[in-house]
Amino acid sequence: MSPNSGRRRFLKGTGAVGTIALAGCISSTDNGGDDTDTPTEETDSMETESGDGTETETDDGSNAGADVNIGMVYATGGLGDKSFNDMARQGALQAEEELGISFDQAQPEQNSDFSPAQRNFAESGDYDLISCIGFAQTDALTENADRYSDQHFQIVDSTIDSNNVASYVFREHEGSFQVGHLAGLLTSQSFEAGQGSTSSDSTSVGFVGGLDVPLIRKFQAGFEAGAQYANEDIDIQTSYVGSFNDAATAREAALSMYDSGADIVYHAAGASGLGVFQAAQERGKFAMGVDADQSRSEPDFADWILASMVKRVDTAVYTAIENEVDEEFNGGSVTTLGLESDGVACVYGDALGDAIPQDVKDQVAASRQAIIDGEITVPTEP
Amino acid sequence: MSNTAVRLAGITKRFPGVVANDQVDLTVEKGSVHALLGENGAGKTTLMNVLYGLLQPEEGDVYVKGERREFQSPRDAIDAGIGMIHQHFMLVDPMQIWANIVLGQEPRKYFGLAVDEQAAIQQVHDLCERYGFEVDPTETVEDVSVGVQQRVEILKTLYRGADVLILDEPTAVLTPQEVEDLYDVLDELTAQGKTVIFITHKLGEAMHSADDITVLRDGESIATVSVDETNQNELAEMMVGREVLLEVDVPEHEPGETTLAVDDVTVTDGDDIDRVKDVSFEVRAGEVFGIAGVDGNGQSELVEAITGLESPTSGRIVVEGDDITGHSRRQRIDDGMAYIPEDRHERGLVMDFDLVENGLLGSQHAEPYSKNGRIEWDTVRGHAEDIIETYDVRPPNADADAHSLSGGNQQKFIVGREFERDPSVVVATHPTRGVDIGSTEFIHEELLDLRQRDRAVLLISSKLDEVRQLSDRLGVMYEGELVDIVDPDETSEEEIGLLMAGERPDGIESMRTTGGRP
Amino acid sequence: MDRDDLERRLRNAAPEVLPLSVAELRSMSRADARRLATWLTVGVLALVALYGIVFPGSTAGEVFWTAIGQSTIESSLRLAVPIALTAIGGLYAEKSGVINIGLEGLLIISAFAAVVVADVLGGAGSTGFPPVVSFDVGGSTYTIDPGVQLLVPNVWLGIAGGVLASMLLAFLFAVICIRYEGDQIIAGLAVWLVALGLAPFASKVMYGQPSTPQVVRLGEWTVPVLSDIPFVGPILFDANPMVFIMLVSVPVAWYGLNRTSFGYWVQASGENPKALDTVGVNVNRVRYAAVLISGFFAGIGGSALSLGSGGLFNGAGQTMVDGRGFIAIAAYLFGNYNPFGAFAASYLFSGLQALQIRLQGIAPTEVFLMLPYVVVVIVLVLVGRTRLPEAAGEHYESGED
Amino acid sequence: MSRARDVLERLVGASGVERAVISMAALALSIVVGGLIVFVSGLGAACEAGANYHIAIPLPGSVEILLFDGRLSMLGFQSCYDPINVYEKLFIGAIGGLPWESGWQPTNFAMEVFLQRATLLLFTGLSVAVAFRAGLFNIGTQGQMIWGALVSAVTVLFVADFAPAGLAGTAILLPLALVSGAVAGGIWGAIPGALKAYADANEVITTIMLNFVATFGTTLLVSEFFQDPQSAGGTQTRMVPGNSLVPSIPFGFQGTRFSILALVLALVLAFVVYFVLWGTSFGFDVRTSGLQPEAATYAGVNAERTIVRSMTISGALGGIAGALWVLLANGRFLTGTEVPSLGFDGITVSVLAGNNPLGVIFGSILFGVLKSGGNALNFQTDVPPELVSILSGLIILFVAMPEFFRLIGRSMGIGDEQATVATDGGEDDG
Repeated sequence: MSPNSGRRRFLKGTGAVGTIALAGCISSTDNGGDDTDTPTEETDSMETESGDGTETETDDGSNAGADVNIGMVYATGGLGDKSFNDMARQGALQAEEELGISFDQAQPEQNSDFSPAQRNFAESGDYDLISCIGFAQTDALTENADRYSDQHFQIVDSTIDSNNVASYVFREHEGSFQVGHLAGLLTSQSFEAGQGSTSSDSTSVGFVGGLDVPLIRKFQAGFEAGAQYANEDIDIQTSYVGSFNDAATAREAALSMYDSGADIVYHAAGASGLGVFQAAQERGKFAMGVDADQSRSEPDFADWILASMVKRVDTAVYTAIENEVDEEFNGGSVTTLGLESDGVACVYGDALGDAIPQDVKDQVAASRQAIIDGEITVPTEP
Repeated sequence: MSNTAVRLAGITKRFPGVVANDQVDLTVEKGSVHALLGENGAGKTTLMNVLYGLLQPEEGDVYVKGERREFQSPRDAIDAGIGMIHQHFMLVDPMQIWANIVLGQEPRKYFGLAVDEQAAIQQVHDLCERYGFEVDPTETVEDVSVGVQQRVEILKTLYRGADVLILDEPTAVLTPQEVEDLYDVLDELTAQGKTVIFITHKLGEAMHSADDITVLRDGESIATVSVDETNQNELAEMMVGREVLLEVDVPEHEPGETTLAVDDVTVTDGDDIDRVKDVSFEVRAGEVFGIAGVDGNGQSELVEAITGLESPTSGRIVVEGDDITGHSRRQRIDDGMAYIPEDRHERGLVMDFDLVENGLLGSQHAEPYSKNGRIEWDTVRGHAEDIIETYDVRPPNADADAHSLSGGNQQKFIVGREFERDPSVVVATHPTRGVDIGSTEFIHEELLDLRQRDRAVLLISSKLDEVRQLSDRLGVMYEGELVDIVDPDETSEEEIGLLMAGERPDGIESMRTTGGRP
Repeated sequence: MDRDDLERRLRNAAPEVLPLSVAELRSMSRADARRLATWLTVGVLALVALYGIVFPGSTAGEVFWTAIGQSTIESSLRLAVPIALTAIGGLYAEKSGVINIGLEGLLIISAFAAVVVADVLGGAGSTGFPPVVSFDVGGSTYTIDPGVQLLVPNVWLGIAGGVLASMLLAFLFAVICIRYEGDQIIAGLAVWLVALGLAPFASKVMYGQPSTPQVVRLGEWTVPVLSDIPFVGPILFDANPMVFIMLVSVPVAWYGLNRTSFGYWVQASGENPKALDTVGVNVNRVRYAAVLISGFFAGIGGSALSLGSGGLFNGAGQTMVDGRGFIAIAAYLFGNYNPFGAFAASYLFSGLQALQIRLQGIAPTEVFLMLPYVVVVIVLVLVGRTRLPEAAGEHYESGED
Repeated sequence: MSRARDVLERLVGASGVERAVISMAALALSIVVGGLIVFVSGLGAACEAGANYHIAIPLPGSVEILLFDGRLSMLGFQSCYDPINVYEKLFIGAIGGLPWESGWQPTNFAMEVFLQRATLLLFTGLSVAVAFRAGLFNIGTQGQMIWGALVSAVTVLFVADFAPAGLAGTAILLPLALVSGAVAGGIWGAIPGALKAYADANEVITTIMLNFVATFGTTLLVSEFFQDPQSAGGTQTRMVPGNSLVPSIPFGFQGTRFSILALVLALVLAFVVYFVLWGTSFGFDVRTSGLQPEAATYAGVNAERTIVRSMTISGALGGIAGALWVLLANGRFLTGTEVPSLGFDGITVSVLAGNNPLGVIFGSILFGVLKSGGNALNFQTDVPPELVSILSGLIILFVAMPEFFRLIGRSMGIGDEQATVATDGGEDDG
């Protein structure tokens, strides 16, 4: 048997890999179901134009990328995190559907597996673009980009100064500011929706991070700034789980926050975030998701997820693939995705969005504009 | 026949390479104390393990109260009313005495779910009352003396309704007072109709405690005699199979200067008990100094203090005028001290090493076997081959692993290795234990040869005839003290026996050269 | 060769080479040392508490008041479940003379199996017992409907599945150690490694990813009336059922070990197997049972970790078990093989974690994470070999002398 | 001369042969059981059609001897996975294809992964083997490696500012890094050694606990003191300078991920360890202590010192593995959790090798193959690469039960020499 004949097929339909969907004004990128066709209700504060071309390409672009083959190298923790990695895969799936590309994927278990994963793709020479998800791949890719100077790479969440790497970073602090603002406004009033409620006598919110590292502290900084922007006296509790894979600890952290008065807890903890939702469910309080619209990727908890700080990793992946298909690979460039380009956004919960008072939505929309206009500067360190 | 408690007929038990029991017959009368007498390795314990169901014989039958029985496990033997008290106690140290006694047959309550502790304690208490044992059932086994532990073992068998009690070398670990107590216990047991089988290799004990004696030798039963109809010499002859004493030709030799001096040595163990108390003696060049005593009276600890395995709490060890008390074991080897340890399987040899490596044991840092930390394997191999040849170790194969050799050959190899060092002091503990007659004679000759060559030999043995014959002077240890030093030629076996029991008969001439401490 | 002999010899030889203070420590009996260790721990805790009461505003005060908060106690109990249950199981095995270092593997396998069984049966649904059975015989269908069915929630069947998987693996371990006289430490490591590979492997085969999706999780049990008692009520009577199970298991395990025949046999089998053999109890059978018990408790612990908490199995990295099996070993050593002690140690460790979550500002996370392990090393140093059962680690063959 | 003879004798000595036979049997059995697991899990996996089983012996060129071609089914289910194909991918993929295939280069990427892993495992395997020989079960190689990695990275970063550039810098930095790694690992190994020798603390438990302490402790140190200020995301030290990495001499693999130099160093060390154990007085002390501590004391061996020294050496070997992980594989220290579990794999390697330093060479090659083959599995088949972890678990599981193979052997009427792998000394040919 030749080594290539058994190229890894993706196991379709073998399990409950969650579908990632977006709500709000941004057109849904969910290819898994009816969401694509169902325009979700637009909320004025979040209203912007839809991402360039995602819809126009939907129908007929299928053949343009027929020869294009993508290698996806996910962050550790693998698929099924309902946020970061699943979002990245969502982008690839979207490109598969809309551009007709094909892709293979690797789920490294450890940082030391990144380099072999990247190189396996690069060595084979079968891949037009290798998409590396997550800052932890920086070292490995820096070296491999050098070694395979003809290979196109993409890195998400980090910048690599190499003319065969297209870097994509996000202004997570800006999006976090938005959800922080929302949380700050809601905790300051009596609010009830779905199966959760805020108590009017406490003005407290919480943040649960995955690893205590600079990237995640950006989320924390933005969230804190946003909450304080809404209410200067607000009490903000923070806790780091120590892992992106430990839902049990995240649950305990969130429970402790709810028990000491927090109404809303925002997480930037990857797969650990599930624990935050469970805690919200147990305590009848609210949670906020990250990366994907988690009221849809975790529909069991839609009644408690107020909003999500969507980080369009899928857009980053899709865009890079699209560029590759169009032979417009922008190696050496750094694409920064912020509020303005909807690279990050506050997306209201699927079930709860309607219940949020309009004046709150208006204020969040206003602060968004203020950030875009540079009137508000969001810190990146708490 | 109705009065027979146990009868073994034609028991044969083989182990790989050995016939441990060869057509052994044994008949034990009910209500008697029956001693099973023989040297180590004569097959006494094997025979009793057969009776207790721990071993299954290849041939022969077991009859209990006239009925033929087949024991697949101790359980069967227990059910038949047989109990065994092993040499090493089968007790669970951290558990309380009552729990040990009822283990496996606990009285239950709550539909069998729980052990009925109160009932168990009461039953044990009743047993103690009945047999006059002074035992507190709620004490923890590890906190009580060996004598009490032995009584716990006996209680264990009684609790299980044993009519026949087998005691394997019960006095080896006891103090003389405890031995006396044990005899009382045995009397009480037989008075109440129990039968006791008593395994021993000590003539005196057998004579003292038993009604009948069966002598085993080399796996065969030699004879069964009534105590009233025999004497020690006859028994000894039956045990050894020839004239009582091995004739050792001890040539005249005038000892020289003091080579090894042990000065006021005390050794304290981890439980703060003095195992050796203020022991002083000297061994001169060209002298064999023997130490006799019942096992466990501090000989091992004394030897460990001398050879550097244990440090004395106080006192000094002097070799050729140098104080070596602070010297490590390795330094003492370099100081010229050879040591035949009592347990060759644990210490004397590394069983998984071949003889080449075993020959290096203790010399691994010494020239010419090691140069600059590097082992000269050719030299080492030559050395091992020399030992094998000179000391007639069989099979003569340096590549054989130690565990493949017989006990006698293992011991000859150790003797050879230690003597080839050309030591100034030799400490030999039980050098002929578990060794065949031929090797024993050989080792004796080698010891005497060292004496002729003006080396100092310290000989510790539980074989009284051995130390008496070989020693120029003989010290006797009892409860950690050196009771006296006597001239073995001038002192009778009985007198030495009394010394070993801690008594000081009149008219013994002491040969102490120092102090004169009583 | 005998490891104990080496240790005994070392103990005897130690004073000669050691500085006085350590020599004094060494001369203490084990019981004294253990008492010292226990009182040291209690003393430190008491000091912190006292200081905290006197100075509520201080760091110690913050720690103290947080530690006795209802939320922290609830949290500590929940986090203690897998550790304490596994520790209880492990101490049974070790008491019987089989050191089960594969507890981590048992946790992994049970956590995974529980989720899979629950998922296959259908998440939040229930399965009826006895089941309705249908036969096709020559074109006509016969159905045996028991009429009355006992509906068992699938989440509990999942837990049963997890326990079963853990016991199967424990049985395999026991066979290797007892039947084939394998080295317990190596076999235990093997059990861990196999489970560490097998669970994510199977997850990838079944779900395409190392972690399973969320299937179903245990709700909380609320005992009417009792749960209304202030403070104690919500902690004990409005909690995860696994917390109940743990709180019940501790005294039951203690009773089993110290008040039943089987418990005596387990202890004897670990201390002096020959003593047990010679009174006619099959040592190896006792050991099989004890290892299976360790599998049973680790199985509940593992299921509690997955179905009892997040409702999924996470197989990334060291899996969601992440060293809890090893902490459990630490817990029963620290707890001196006493189920209550093991529970107290587990609670101490999980309490540290609960505090850590709440008081991250006080010290870096890693300090809290390290503490249990450092504590165990210190305890081992103080208590020597913490009175490992005499025969632990050795296989036993009846009839050998 | 005599030593060569000695080596030969040991390698062919009766119990040595049994040891090797058991290891081979364990390996074979693991492969069979692993294959079964693959087949059975293939029944549960979803695929369009069952895997086509193609069993053939490949020959140079595109010729092959066909043995079987078709589908297999069990109880009406077809398996999506073909164990034979999986093993083919695993073992051939590990070296990047068949050497006679066109385009195959000895310096290909798979070879690089394989040799790098084998090199690192050689160190950790030796680390475990040395302790084993002294009767100590060092489960702490992982922790010793983690400390070695951190300390060597930090030392290099600190000294690099003062070191000359280029190869001259390498000559200073590289040995320094290795030595500092060895020292750090040695100290971390000496701790449980000392606790064992002087305080009776069971080394199995203390080393496991100290692994966790090392993992969290190093992470703490990095985040508190050595954090890379440039790092966008994670906790990590700065990158060590390029000239401190192991240079690709005498000839290069494509990058810095593997160097023949490191492999040669590892092989030399294996022979050195072998020589120390069997050719020196110290080694004799160690082996005697490991087999029969009573006899060692009798022979004048200072038990405490030997324990501490053996654990120090064991730790130092683990520390070098850590240093090389930084200098060869990673370029910097991240966190304790990011150091791959080479220390645990070292146990497997050593156990499989009967704790013989020369056997460790073969063990580490096997596990290097498994690691690299795992990558190939990941990319060329649907079978999850975790299969490799299962296999190594199974190997150690079977090696742990020599009695099983002995029973089989006896039933087939071959040898019944005693040989056990145990945590109390590690026997075999001693």
